[in-house]
Amino acid sequence: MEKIKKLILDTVKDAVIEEKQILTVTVSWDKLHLLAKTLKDNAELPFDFLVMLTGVDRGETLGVNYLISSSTDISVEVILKTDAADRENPLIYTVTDLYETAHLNEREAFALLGIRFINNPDMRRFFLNSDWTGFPLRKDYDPNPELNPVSIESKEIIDITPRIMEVDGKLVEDTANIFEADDYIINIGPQHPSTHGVMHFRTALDGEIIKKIDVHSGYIHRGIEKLSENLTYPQILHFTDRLDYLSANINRHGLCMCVEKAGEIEVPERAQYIRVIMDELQRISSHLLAWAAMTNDLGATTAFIYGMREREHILEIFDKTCGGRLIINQNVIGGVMFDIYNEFQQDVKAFIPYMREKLKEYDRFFSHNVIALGRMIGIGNMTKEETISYAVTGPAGRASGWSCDIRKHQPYSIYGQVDFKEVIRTEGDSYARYLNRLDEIEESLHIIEQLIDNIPAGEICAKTKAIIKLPVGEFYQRIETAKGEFGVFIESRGEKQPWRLKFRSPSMALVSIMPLICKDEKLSDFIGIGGSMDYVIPDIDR
Amino acid sequence: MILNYSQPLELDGVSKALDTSLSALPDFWRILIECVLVGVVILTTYAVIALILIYAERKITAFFQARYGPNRVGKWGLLQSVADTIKILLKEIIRINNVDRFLFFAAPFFMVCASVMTFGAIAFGKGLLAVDFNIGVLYVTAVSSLGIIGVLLAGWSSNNKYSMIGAMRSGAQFVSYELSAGFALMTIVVLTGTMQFSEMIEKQQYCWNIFNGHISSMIAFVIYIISGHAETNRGPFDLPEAESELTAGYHTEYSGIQFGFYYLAEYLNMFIIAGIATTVFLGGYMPIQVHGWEGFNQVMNYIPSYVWFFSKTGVLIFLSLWVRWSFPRLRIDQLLALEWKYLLPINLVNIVVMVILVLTGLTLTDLFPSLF
Amino acid sequence: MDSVSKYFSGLFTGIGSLLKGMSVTWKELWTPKVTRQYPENRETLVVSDRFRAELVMPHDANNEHACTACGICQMNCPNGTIVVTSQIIETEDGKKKKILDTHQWDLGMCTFCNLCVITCPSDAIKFDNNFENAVFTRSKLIQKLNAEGSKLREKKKEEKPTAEAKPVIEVKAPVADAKPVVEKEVIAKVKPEEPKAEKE
Amino acid sequence: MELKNVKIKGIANEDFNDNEYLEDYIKQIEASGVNLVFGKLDELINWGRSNSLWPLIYATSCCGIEFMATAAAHNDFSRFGYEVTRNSPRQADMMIVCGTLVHKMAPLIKRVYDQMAEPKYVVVMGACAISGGPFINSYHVVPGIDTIIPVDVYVPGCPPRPESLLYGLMQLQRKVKLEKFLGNKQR
Repeated sequence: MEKIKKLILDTVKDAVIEEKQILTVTVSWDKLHLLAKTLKDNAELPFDFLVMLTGVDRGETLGVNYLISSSTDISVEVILKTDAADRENPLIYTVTDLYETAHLNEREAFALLGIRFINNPDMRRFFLNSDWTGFPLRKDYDPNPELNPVSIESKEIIDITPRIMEVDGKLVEDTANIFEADDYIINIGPQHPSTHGVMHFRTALDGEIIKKIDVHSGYIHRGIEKLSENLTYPQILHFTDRLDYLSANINRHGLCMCVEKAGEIEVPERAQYIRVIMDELQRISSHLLAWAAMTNDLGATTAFIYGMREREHILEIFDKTCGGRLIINQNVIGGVMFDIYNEFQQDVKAFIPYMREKLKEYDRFFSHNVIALGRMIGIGNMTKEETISYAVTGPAGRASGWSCDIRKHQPYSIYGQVDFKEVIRTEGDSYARYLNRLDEIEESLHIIEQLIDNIPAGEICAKTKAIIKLPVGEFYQRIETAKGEFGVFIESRGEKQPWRLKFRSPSMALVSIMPLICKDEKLSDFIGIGGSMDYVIPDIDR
Repeated sequence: MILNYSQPLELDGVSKALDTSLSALPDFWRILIECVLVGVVILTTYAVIALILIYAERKITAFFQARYGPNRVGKWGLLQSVADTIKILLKEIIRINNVDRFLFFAAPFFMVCASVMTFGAIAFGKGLLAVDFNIGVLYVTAVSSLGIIGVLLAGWSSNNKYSMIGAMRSGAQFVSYELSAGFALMTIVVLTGTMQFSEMIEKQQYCWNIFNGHISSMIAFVIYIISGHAETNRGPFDLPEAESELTAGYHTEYSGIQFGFYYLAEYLNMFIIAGIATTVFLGGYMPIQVHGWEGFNQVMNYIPSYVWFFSKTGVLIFLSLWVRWSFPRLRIDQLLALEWKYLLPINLVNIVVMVILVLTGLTLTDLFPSLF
Repeated sequence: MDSVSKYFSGLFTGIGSLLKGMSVTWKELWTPKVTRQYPENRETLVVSDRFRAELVMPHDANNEHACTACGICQMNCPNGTIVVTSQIIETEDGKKKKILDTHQWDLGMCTFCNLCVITCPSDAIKFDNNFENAVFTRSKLIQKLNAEGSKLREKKKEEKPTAEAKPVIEVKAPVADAKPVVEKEVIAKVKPEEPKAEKE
Repeated sequence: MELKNVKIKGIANEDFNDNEYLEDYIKQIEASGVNLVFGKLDELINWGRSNSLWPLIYATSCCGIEFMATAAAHNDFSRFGYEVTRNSPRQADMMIVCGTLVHKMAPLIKRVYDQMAEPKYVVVMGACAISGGPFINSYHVVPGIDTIIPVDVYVPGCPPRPESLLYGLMQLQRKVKLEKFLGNKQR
């Protein structure tokens, strides 16, 4: 860490370094790019993984926080903070040339906070329509619905992007075309059976071959981050279930941990065990659904039904434990809401061998099917470098040989005490991602097996203060969901509501790499690759 | 040498009776009335078979997928497809702007006409054959390929990009697989030396073609089944309407009864492929007969010929459903590779092998004449 | 020659894998079906007790409920699903007392996060597992939970009622008074079901 | 047509919610007069229609997954004849809206609804679709599908469990069974 500090100070002399929970560096807006580049290019510990890019309205200024980490050791974290000089016309240099994942994140910051990024080649608003009035996440946003009425008139999609480029030291605003004039464009989505939600891919085709994909999002943008700013911490919890609803419990675990870390709340051990078991069950159910959805995308409806059938057993356990099937409201700050029911252990133990049996069946049914292999092997290749640059984590990232399991690198809860393998493959194609998921189900079963008989007695929820108020500061928490790394960022100003809450969604990275890996593949493969990436759209749009 | 004892359940008497009762009329009227009657019967059977098939598919699919399938409409859900029919008949047909209206409306009819025309040529039972061309095989091959025009027109005239892609896929698929299907049938023509369905069936009384030509026939049979399904756009070859990719493919823009036509034709084509395969390879409506076992043969003969036909066809249809609900969909290049890389070369070799078998007298009937 | 053998081995392994897949579906064809036949099984259908499908306010035989109209549930609700209206009446001994007028809950908006139930200081409301709630009119989903003519159950003397009157007036700082009770509630609620769970 | 003649296997009429609406509905329909022959024919047509409601899934978020669970083996809505899910709105009879509707999506749901062929029905599933649910206060969420398109059945829950959706679909069947195709134009 000392070396890094020295490196930072050597690069930018007036950088302000604070030793907080995470090393925080504040620099002026014109130096940020330089600092990021230096950190990324340093040979010893390259900071080449942009975990989170958060636009923040700091009151007087608008700023951006970058949480960066290293692909070689993702437990190392540094936060870069910068503020735009002018609140009326906030400008910050882009980091898209360093981190590909910044593309969509910067567009999001533009849509929600109005921060424009110099040299970003595409500065359209990401979630909102281009005619949206105001920037919702600014504190002075006017929520009057008359400014932005619901329109039922279809709007034409204009494939022209504004941008702001630096040419010879001067800033020039211009526009660029997304597609060429004679491209044959089809819209995949927003209402399409295989986009796993409401994603909109504008796809330029050459026959069956995909030439270019342009991602549109925001068809399920619900403004969760803005809503959270007016709610207390226990109330915010219920939103996390509805982000990536397939990893509902894990997301909620993440937010709870962030609040617990900030508020220094000790979680009883029993609760920890219950949380982890539920998380792993949730992971299995999510992977099962991913498997099912992928097979369905490839046209094997029967396999889809089988996957859903096995998943139903987990849902039943959830239902009995916490009274919800999909959205289970189990974690609360300080522990869990419901204790396990009497036959919980029995049910889970019955499920484990059943699931193992079914995994074998899946193997025979689909994993070696010659048609399926032809549609997965060598399709949608990602190299490790691309994976890191696009910040693709989770089973998809690990399919490209990148060891990025937070449970291994930054063990939280009781993951440090259990034995499990991080499933890594190096092929980087659809098939590797597909197999990774099945193997992770096996690993999750293994984790549950170790814990299920050892749940300690005791409280299930810590006593918390009357009102949960977090101390002033910025808090980060990363957690491994079924889709990849989920991050929570809370900026607290000592209130019972957060000043700014941001979720890092794993799916956003998964979608952002789609245009790259689908290029020159066939239209059918686009669907298959989408299935193998397993993104959940409400997670992206928030 | 057709069976010579009385079979009360056979329906061939009906057609003979019809012939005799109409013989007094002038030719023109006789033919007209016969045509109309036969037409009505065929259309009715067509619809009924489609309904049964739709129900059967939904039920069998459900059982493959660990569930029950329709069981609330009528006993065991038997009336499910009737309800669907009533609904679809009365559903609004949407007039869509910016389509080539004439072609848009004509396309479903092409589809249905093609399948009815093929359907008419199938021998359902002894005497239950509308027209017995002496070039039956050729006729079937020719007519069944008309259906593709319906698909292509639908895709082209819909003014919808998904439909267009679906139609183009369908075109490529059809052109490729028609070749294999044709060759597979030709292999059997080489074996039997006739193109007439009735004659072909009679020749299979004791030894079905699939056994007669042994290796070669079996290969031809498998190839015919595969390419037949590819032609009818059924899974795993359902690329033209690939639900997860193209929403509904070439018929995306069709609603109401127009869509119903496509829906019907899909099932009927499945039946037709199974029917032709039965006729050509599995002895058509011929019962199972063993040379010399007179008692056994007699018992088998009491089962009417159409029952034989439909049960053989049913087995093939079940096979097709089984395949459909087991496999993922192929991609267009896999599909074409399967045809051009595997099926066609195998087929070409196969037809030569068959010629050799026939010429050198290595077919089963030639080898063991006493048995057959 | 290599390519030829590859061609054939590819062909045969391919066919083999397909047959394997078909064997799985064939097996499934004969295995017992897992379908739960709702609504035919309505009599025998078991829905987990903890399943949250609708909010109810239990009334006893005297048509009495436990709601003191404190409004804590209303304030804890993240999206304003609950509206508690109350009125101040004067009791016989001259004291002013707040009683529940209507406890209105919007089923069509509820997210079933359970915050109202776990924060309720007097255990007046709970979630029920009756899931048959679909209707044709939106307004039918807005339900009044307290029965017609019901009144507050009189408490025994020693049970000091928690400070429940304040929050309604002070809408700004709602959860403050509710929280101490919350913790007890959570633990108390789940305790009864817990004992058998950890035997070792 | 009287309400007591509308039968759904498995659930008695009086066990259903919101029968008042159907009573009103019948009165409304009968105001235009009943023809005996047409009445019988209508019953047949409605029987067909109510048992063959092919859904178009407008799944935007969580509820979509519960819908899939309804379609899967454990709940299997094919028993009702609903499994022919059509992805093309032209061929569907009812739209099941599962999930939040936001500003950007509003024109699209309207368009998809317009693309459907008559008779068409809308079932909304879950709190988000009914009223905006958890996100009702958001700047980008439409407070209920019924502000955009007419809705036939509301299935509350967050998300509703599969049985709950099946119950809602049976409610819709009941409504369909009361309609008049030949007698008068309802929709």
